Amino acid sequence: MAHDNSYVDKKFNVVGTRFNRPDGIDKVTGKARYGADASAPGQLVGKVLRSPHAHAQILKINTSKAEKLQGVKSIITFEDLPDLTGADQGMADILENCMARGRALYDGHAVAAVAAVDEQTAAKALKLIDVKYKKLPHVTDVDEAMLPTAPIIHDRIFTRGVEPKPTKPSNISSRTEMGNGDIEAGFAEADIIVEHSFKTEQTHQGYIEPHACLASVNPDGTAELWVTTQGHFVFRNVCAGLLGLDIAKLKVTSSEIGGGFGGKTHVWVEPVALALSRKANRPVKMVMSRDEVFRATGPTSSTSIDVKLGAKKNGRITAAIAELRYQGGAFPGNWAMLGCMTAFACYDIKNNKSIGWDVLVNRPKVTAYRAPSAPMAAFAVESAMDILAKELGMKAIDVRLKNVAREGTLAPYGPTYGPIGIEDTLKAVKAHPHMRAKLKPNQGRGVACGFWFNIGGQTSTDLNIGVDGTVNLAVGTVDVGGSRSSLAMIAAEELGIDYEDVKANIADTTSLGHNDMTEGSRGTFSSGMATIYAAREAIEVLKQRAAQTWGIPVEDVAWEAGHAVATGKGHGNLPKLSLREIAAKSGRTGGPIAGHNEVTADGAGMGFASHICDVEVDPETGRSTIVRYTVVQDAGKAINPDYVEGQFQGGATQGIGWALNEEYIYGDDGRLQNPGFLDYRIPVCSDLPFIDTKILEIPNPNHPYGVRGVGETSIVPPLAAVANAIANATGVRMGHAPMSPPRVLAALDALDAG
Amino acid sequence: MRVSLSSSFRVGNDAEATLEVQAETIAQLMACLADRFPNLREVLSSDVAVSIDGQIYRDDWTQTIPSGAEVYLIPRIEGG
Amino acid sequence: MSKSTLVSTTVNGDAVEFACPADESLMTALRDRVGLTGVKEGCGTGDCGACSISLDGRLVCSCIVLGVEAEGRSIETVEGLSQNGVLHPLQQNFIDHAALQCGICTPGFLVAAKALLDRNPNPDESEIRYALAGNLCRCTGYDKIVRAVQATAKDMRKKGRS
Amino acid sequence: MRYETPASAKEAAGLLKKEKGAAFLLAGGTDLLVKLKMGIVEPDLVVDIKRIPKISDIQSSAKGFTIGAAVSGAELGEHAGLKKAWPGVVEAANLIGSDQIQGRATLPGNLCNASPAADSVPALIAAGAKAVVVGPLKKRTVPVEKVMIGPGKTSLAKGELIEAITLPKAEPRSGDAYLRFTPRTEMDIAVVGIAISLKLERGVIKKARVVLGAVAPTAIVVAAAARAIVGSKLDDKALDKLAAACSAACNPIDDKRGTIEYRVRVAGVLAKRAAKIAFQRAGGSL
Repeated sequence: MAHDNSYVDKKFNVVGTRFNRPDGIDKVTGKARYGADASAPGQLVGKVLRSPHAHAQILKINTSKAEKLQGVKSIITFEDLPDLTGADQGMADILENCMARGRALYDGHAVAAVAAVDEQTAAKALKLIDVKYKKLPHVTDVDEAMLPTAPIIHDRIFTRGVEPKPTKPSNISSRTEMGNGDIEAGFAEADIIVEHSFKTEQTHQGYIEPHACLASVNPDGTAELWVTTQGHFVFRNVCAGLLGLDIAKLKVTSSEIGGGFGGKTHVWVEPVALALSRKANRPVKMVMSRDEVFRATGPTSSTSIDVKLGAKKNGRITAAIAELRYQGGAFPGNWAMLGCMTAFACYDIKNNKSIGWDVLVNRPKVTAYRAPSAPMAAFAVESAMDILAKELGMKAIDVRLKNVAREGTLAPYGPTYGPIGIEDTLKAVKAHPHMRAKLKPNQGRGVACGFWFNIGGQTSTDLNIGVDGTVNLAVGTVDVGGSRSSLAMIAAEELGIDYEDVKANIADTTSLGHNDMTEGSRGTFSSGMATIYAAREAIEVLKQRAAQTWGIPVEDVAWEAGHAVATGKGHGNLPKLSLREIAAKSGRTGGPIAGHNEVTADGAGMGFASHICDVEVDPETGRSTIVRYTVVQDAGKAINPDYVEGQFQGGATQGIGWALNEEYIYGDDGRLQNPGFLDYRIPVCSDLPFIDTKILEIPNPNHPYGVRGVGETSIVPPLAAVANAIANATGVRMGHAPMSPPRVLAALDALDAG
Repeated sequence: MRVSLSSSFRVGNDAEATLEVQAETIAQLMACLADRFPNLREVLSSDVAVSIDGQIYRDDWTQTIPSGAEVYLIPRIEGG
Repeated sequence: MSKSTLVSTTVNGDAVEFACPADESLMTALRDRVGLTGVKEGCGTGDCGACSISLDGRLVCSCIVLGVEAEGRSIETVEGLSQNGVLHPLQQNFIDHAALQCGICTPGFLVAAKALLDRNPNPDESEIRYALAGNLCRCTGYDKIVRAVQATAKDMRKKGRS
Repeated sequence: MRYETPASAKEAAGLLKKEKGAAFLLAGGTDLLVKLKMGIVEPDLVVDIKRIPKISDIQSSAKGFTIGAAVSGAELGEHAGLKKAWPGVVEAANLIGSDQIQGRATLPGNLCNASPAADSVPALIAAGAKAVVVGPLKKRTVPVEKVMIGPGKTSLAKGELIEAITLPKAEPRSGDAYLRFTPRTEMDIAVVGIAISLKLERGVIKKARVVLGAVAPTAIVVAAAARAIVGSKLDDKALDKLAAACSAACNPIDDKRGTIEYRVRVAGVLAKRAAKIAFQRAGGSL
């Protein structure tokens, strides 16, 4: 059945109100089961041996001593994971990242793995594995990795996107260029030109639940995997591909997920656990330690970015150019490209250009982190906007409003924008009482904007109505932020029943069609769309059953507020039938009543936000304290405002952490110095004020309710909002994030000296 | 119909910024481009999205392209 | 296999015995041997608070307590918070105020917040924030968590007066 | 790994002395269990002292306080008398980790872990605290500053353990304070720590002790810094001299927690702030 995804303005009964989440009770009582909370009869414990070197050739792996240890049931190296990926280099990279093949490419790269009867035995066995390494030169800094003298990480990589085609391998995997207009002409027109260079350090998604799974493979090739993931269907396909299993025979169940933020879109120990289980023919449970999580999973790119803006005296920007260098770890990515696409997305700049360099270094394989690549580009561009405003003698918010992108603006990545909300967020910021609140000594206020595309993707949803009229909603997008509540609300809205009568569940991979990851802020957007369509199909069935009961044509039945109503002439005296009444008789009217939908939910609405940040800087120590923070963002339509606010607040806080103290610190030896929550400093409760939020609703024309994704955009503005606030508090422009106390104090000293 | 290529796709393919193509769906558009630019085939199979009148389509290649629509070939994005 | 020691404890009011190797953490013993998987592991080094429990009335991270240390001691975990089928006011307020998203940190926050309210029924915002600083949350920005604790303190004071 | 719960400090000392393998003492365990988890230590024997009678008590007498080796930070914070007499010591101990860590962490543990950044150590030294050390054969008392001799190293012999920490009676018109710098407000390790203890006579500083942490291999007593403020009413000139003396005494390293320049600079800044607090606690007016 074809469905129309167009937005229809209507009054809602359930959507837009606040309901408690269906998983709440399990989560507050400790009953909710996460990745590490499952067990199976005869289960073994799996552990990974990791490289202590940043870059090394693996000369020999001797497992014979470990094999002899009592209680050790299987040991694997890359030889137990033969390359079945064919021509798919992306899959080959995933395989090599899961288990080193001849070379260790970063500190923490998996080299071998053990499954044993218990934790202690597995740990002992790891120590008995003898690996002979030959250390190789390494590079961990993005700018250094681009130098012609840098050690080459992969001989097979030649820079894509440059002419003539390179003849020598390089750590630069690709060059991207994007933009509109004539950049030289634009700068020639400018009265004022500002330029600045920026650096951002590598950060980790920092989910509190480490990666964990329970794998069981049978000799006949059937297998089960219980795992904490943002997308169990994608994990199924990837694991099946890497291990040579049949997709239909690998059942993957998504556990409750203890945070992901992009970091659980990628497999790490899961293929290893399956391989260990296959070799031992016993279930294998693997739980990563925090140290492993930091050293070997997740992080986002560190970057180096140059921005140049040219403007007329009246504040109109005539030209903008950015050069963005992003490292993707030891494997190629397209992170700089995403930076290019987002850098100037908030503005209508006739002549703009972004040049991106994707670079390899000896660090863990970069994985998406909430609006991947956008925060760094926004840090650079939004800082430059404030520098420009200062030069122009204009208010920073007015320069933004003067150049803001609107419906009809050409996006820097090409197409013309439909209805978008950036101007509304800026106007809301300008009118917000926060902007007029008085600042105390050493305090400053900064504003910054952010953009993220949001995406849709493949989605499949089942809606089954029980004989008592309650409804099971089976969805395949993992609930990472409260989407079960939102989706149940949507089903209740469509069916015209109470929220309490709908129970949303995340189905396993054998119970539903394929679903893409919960990533790109797509969960509520795309499963919401599929839920609407599934509910509408169920309503068609309900109407048919009512028509049959009444003995009238189905065309004469309407669905109103949870009831079938006879509308045709001459049916006036038929009493309406409730969903419950129809469901109760379903066994005798044609069987179970259900609605299904499989959809590729494209057309996600872009998300824009503007943030206000007040910071107080201790001029003697350089420490910055966030004293007030406000998020204004366009949600399209907030299904459950509680969880929309939660996304705004959480994203802003991650951005604040990045802005102030979070960073990967590598030693000269190329080893990560701070792989723990003590020295990788994510914000703690006492570091923060309340985070105020304002939800704007500019409907997405391509969703029946107008929903846009809301999960990611809120991490984009904070780095620059904090930097701009620090600049206004102290007069120093921080070009290096995080803006940790030593960096701020050094900048203050330089200002005094200058 | 006319399709515009993001500059990343033009390097090494001697492609104009905007091309005239005979296509009514995204799938047909992709087939045309693959024929015309063999170097782009690998990219087209997995690394692109199509923007039709400002809306980004990453996956649904059955999507029809209205006549007169603004069509852009852009890099495929992913999220976190 | 390591040699195990038998440990007799009281867990959430019930007498519980478990056997664990001497070098096993109380967190692991509670999760794997007693079956209380509401005690969460986020770091294993006392830096995130997800495994918070009350040990003889003291708030501690169970990951940095040995299982064998619990001999003769009284343990309370998140599983013991609700009584007679009724949620503790903190639990109810965490749900009502949307103070949880992924929920992995929630058990630790609840145990820590209860420890705070037990000793200080009327904490100000700053006292709440510092008392919960040992519990990391990556989803919420702490905003709704602090509000849920404030609301609970208010509810419990009201109830205490009536 | 064996786990023992001796009934006396002497018995504990005997167990530690006798053990041929790696033997560790367990009180709060907040450092030991982390090292165990990270695989940094592989103990053959762990001696838990918490079952020793009175080891978890704080005793006050005319001479001062005796704090048992298993007394936790939280218990120190709840002891009104101790808090009144030595607020700097208590605030330093209470800065170690979260409330959860406070439920376990002990003063001798902080001392014997022998981290240059230990928060309670500078405050104990400034207060003139002593460690009661028990060995298999004899008992001795040593000033706290003599216990740690380098990162991860103490002067305790094999088989020796600290049974208690003693603090003298606080003199009238005296005050102490501890401040540290950390990037976060909580859950962090000192980048710089400073403890100052002083005594006033007619509003003028008569005696002072200034101790820096995290800026050298061990906590350091900075005599020049004390001299800078003795005889003053903590005027700006004295404060500047204090800051300069503290910065000059630093011998830090560059590491993931801070740079040399930063530590040197902030040591002076914190010295002024801590001095003012201690001065006011002693009844001085600024």
